[in-house]
Amino acid sequence: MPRLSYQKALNRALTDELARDPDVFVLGEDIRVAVSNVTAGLFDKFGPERVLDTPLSEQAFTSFATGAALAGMRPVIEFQIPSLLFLVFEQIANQAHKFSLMTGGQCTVPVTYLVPGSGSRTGWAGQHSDHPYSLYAHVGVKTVLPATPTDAYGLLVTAIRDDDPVVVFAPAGALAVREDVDYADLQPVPLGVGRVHRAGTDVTVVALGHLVHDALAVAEEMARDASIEVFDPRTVYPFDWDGLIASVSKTGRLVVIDDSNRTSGMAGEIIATVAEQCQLTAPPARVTRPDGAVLPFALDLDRAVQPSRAQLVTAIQGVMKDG
Amino acid sequence: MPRLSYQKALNRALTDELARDPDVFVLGEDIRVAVSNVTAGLFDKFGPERVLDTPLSEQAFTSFATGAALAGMRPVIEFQIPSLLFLVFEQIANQAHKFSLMTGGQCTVPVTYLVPGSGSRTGWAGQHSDHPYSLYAHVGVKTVLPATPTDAYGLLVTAIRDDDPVVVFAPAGALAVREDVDYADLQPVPLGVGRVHRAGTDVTVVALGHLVHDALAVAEEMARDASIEVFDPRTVYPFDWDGLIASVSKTGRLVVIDDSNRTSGMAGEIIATVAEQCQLTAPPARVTRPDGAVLPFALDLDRAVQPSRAQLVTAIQGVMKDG
Amino acid sequence: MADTPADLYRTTRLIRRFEERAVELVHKGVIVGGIHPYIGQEAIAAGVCAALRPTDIITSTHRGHGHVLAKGADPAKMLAELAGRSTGLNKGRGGSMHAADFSLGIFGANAIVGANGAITVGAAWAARRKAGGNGENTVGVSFFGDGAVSQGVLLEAMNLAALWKVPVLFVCENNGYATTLTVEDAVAGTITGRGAAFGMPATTVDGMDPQAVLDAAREAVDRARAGNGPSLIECLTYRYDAHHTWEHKARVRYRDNDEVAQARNTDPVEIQAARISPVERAEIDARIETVLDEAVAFAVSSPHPDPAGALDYLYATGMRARSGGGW
Amino acid sequence: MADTPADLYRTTRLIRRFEERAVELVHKGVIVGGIHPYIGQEAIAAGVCAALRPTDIITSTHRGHGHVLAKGADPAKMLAELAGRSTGLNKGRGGSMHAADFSLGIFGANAIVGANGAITVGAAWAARRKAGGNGENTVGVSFFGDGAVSQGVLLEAMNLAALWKVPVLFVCENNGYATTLTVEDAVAGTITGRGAAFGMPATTVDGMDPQAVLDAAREAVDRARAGNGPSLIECLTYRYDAHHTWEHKARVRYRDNDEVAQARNTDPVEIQAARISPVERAEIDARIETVLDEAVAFAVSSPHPDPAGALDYLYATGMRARSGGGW
Ligand SMILES: Cc1ncc(C[n+]2csc(CCOP(=O)(O)OP(=O)(O)O)c2C)c(N)n1
Ligand SMILES: Cc1ncc(C[n+]2csc(CCOP(=O)(O)OP(=O)(O)O)c2C)c(N)n1
Ligand SMILES: [Mg+2]
Ligand SMILES: [Mg+2]
Repeated sequence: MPRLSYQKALNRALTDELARDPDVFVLGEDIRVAVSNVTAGLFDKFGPERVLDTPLSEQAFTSFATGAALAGMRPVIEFQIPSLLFLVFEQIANQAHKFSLMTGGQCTVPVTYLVPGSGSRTGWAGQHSDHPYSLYAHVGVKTVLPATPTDAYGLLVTAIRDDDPVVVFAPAGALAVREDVDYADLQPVPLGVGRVHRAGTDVTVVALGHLVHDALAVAEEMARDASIEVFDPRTVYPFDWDGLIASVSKTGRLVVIDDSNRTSGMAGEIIATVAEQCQLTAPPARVTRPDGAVLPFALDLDRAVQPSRAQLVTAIQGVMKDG
Repeated sequence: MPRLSYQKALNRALTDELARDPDVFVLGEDIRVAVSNVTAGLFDKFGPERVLDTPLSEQAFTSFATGAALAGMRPVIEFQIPSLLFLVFEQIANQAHKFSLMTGGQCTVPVTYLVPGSGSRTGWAGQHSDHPYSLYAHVGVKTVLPATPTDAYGLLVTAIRDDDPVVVFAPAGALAVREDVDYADLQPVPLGVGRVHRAGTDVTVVALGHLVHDALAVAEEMARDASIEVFDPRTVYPFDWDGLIASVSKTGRLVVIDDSNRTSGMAGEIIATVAEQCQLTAPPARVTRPDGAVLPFALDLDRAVQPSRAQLVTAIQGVMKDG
Repeated sequence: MADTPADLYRTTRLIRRFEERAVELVHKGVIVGGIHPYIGQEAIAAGVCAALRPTDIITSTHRGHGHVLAKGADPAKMLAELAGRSTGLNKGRGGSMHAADFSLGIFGANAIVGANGAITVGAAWAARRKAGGNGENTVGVSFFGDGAVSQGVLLEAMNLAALWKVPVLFVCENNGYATTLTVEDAVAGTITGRGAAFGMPATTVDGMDPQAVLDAAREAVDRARAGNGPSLIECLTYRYDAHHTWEHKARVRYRDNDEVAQARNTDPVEIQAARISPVERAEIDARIETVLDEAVAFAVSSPHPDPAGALDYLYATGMRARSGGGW
Repeated sequence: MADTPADLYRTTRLIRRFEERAVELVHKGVIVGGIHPYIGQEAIAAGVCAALRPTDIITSTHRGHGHVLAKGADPAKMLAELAGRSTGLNKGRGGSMHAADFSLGIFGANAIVGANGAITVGAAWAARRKAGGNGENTVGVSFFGDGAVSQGVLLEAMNLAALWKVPVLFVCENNGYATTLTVEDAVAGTITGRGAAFGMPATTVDGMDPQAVLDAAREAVDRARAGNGPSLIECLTYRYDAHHTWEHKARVRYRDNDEVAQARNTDPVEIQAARISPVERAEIDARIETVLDEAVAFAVSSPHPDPAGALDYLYATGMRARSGGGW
């Protein structure tokens, strides 16, 4: 079976959707020469009308995509760095997201915002290491965070076909992941359906994005001490609350690992919703970035600010101890 | 004793700080004629050098303030509508907030961002009714949400004197509040220190911003059925966790009412932190805006999307029933 | 396109009277939240839209009633929208600042200054693609005020449009003020210079004269349709009434009454009226009153939307959001 | 200001050699995350900063080493910063894209294209106020690339500066590419036209000639100091090396080798070298090698910051954030 890399999965999803639907087009910075690799080959295959290199006008080309979507197309925007999702917050949260309701359902805005390499990349420092998926979940823009190549393929395809704006974060920490897959098995993955990567009975570990792989490693490591279920929501908004509640109802314990800042991040939301709906046998715990995190440049400091396996182990031991 | 209105309190805080510190200056749209009333009289008193009317360039004048702060001044920016805090998200979250750490502490960015009339105002519809304080708390920008005139005065003064960027949301729903105060008693209020507006023993209701007044009304209404403690954090970041834990440890029950969207809003954070640290006698509950809320124009619809007293009553009854 | 002198007069007059009626309804409390009256600037919407086809696309601003009506929106549904009724253009969900009718190429008013420019560029670009690169040769028009030329995203949009030769008109309604800020205190250089910076033709016209606006718009529209890219038209105009109806209660001092009185002497409605016969004018006026009487009756008698549907249309896919209620 | 031919040569050469050393340290893995080499563009930083006083303020970009060095930063502390050491300018917290030395008026490189313009305008405006309206007559300089002129916030900043007559130089380093995008595919109209749109003087100079840049900068600086407001200077230049050192591994094809070879024939270092004696050149070169040898030695022998202090300086007030650990 061929090895599918995460990046190749994104590339394949774009290729398939461009081929399938003439209304799909891709725009972004340096995508013709494919600096990020994700758009490799698209320009040669689909030409200048469907693969657009843009000037450094993120706000304008994000709303350009909104306008194109209102006129019936399905733009996919590649953003070169995650903090650009701060820069275009107005254009997505206040414009693209609001058109449907404000017009009484007269229009749709099927735009996909793709961020290949979200979160910390080695040594890119304070303004290039953000992971703002919780922000988009909070404002209610559909937000996707695939952990594996097959999910990256399936969720990007679904995002492009969805009639609402969808942000797809492809974590830098997952881009190197490879998977043995039969290309014929690649399928769209619905939004809002989580995935249990590993079944367990003692504690549910909810892991987001690239941290799913850390959670699986830790679960393996700790297998003798605890039976750990690793739950990957795959999309942070909409969120698979039923899937999560089912897992926690079984295990009675909850730990969340999330690459967001602590205050009002997804981990907090997950704990809050569970606290509202389930009786846990031990207080829940979360491993996140610190409050207000800014990633320092020096590598040791950068790493110290990100959620770690060691912290996850400690958190799991903590919830296992109780109750 | 004179009646102090919320707006007058903000006006007085600006006047006092402009008079006290020559490095303080105010900029924003239509502030010279004081369209929002908050800056009334400042132009006549302090002149064109310290009260600047800006063109409609929110991003540039927000970073202009950052630059002025880096050069030693203390700018206060008035924003005319809450969604402008989306538009300048990059300038605050990715620039002003990050300078201190990224430069290894070489500089400070003492800018105050004042939003008089945050949240829904009557009939301003989808793009003018946002309440994005949870977003700023999430990225770790100090965020203030005063409920009363005296707190509005005290927290704005503190924000201006603080060496970090601080966002001050003055909820539209609180602007009409008046209070009997002796002006001599007006004092700075520290960030991160909550306030118990009403003591109680059965349930802690955490209310944010203008909703404090709804919570107090409901507490009064329900006084016969339950002894309700109303806790107002006053600043959502930093948050007075000790004060909250103390209250919840006493009551054992928690309800939060918050004008943010549900997913990853402050209410979720409050419930999550309490769930991690306290054993509650009943599952907590929250009253918020719905997920992804966009406020529809028609008044009944607008109101239906905002947290209501009726919902709060139901939530309180719910947590009282349990445990 | 309806572009005879009588057509121009009809549109100009319709907008004027619509706005006067709307202001009344604000004062009566029928329209909640107030409006930004377009009174005085009617010539621009009338002149520009007279140069357009039904398939062309426009986007508008917080002061958008004139554009929406000039592009053909039903005054009754428009008024119902302002009154927040379920029969409104947006089913009561948008209100004054978001009125839209996609069936007429009205891609919506927008409450964020300068935000509509890039949306228009994308829509016009896409309409071409959808039509297979030629077809209808759709043109897009972005209306905005003098305040908007200081918004970065609008300037970015002008560059994109010029760079990609997108068929768009950037129509700047320079009424001398952004709320209370004068153009002089807002704009360094010139407004047309911003168009020139991006290599697009930029002209200034008398925005009080419907015919003058039409002539300028037609030239720019022809240019765009022919595939020669965008243009900027600065229309010099004046806002007779308040920035927003809240001014009617809370008077703010930023321009003196003489200035306003002076400006009112140049009235687009009268300028265009002089180009048709008194008889024709009388007929048109009468017809408009009937239309507006019916529109008001329709609006006030229309039902308010059901709060149970407050979140309808939040997601185009019909996805339902979690409610905010605790239990 | 040090602005003799020898001074210009020294700065140009220092930047060139610093960058060559830095690239080596990237390949050696001493500098993690790579850099955006300034090689080929040295004349601009050298020329502009030679027109400045120590109290003047500059802000820079992702390609910022040249500006920071030209304004007087210690090469050793700079290199230590690139290597993420606690002895670095930013104590290892900033790295290549955020190097700053506020004691020298270096308000920092910035990793967001176009973001530094408005910051510079505010800083220069405030420096004037702080000095009581005259005093030092501080001038601010914002360096940015051709890609940045498509960023709305930078255009907004130009308007503010011109409107308020803020003493600022907008220095555009037009090296023909924004990463892989050519200026032709990015900029409609002209770069200088953007300055003209806001009514500020805008000139284009040979950005490969330190003296030509200095002359243009001096004129603009004098103008700004005299209270006559901002100017835009477009410097035509070329980037010899990769956009970023990742290109050294992952070659991307967007310009052919001939073009690069051709451009390398015009070398700012050689242009300026021709203006001093061979003897003087030899002395300067030797001195620079010593300085850089010491800088490298200092950097590599400096300690790595303690992870326990990862969140130091997060808040200027010393407020501690909640940690991310679960327990
Ligand atoms: C980006 C943004 N900034 C501020 C506002 C608040 N606001 C609404 S209208 C307006 C003035 C707009 O002036 P102009 O563009 O000249 O249009 P006019 O009102 O004169 O028609 C302002 C400041 C807004 N809606 N959007
Ligand atoms: C706003 C923004 N968009 C995109 C990027 C990613 N990026 C970093 S440098 C660069 C190219 C900048 O080109 P230019 O301004 O010409 O400077 P040069 O690299 O040529 O020196 C891009 C696209 C960024 N850092 N910031
Ligand atoms: Mg105006
Ligand atoms: Mg360049």
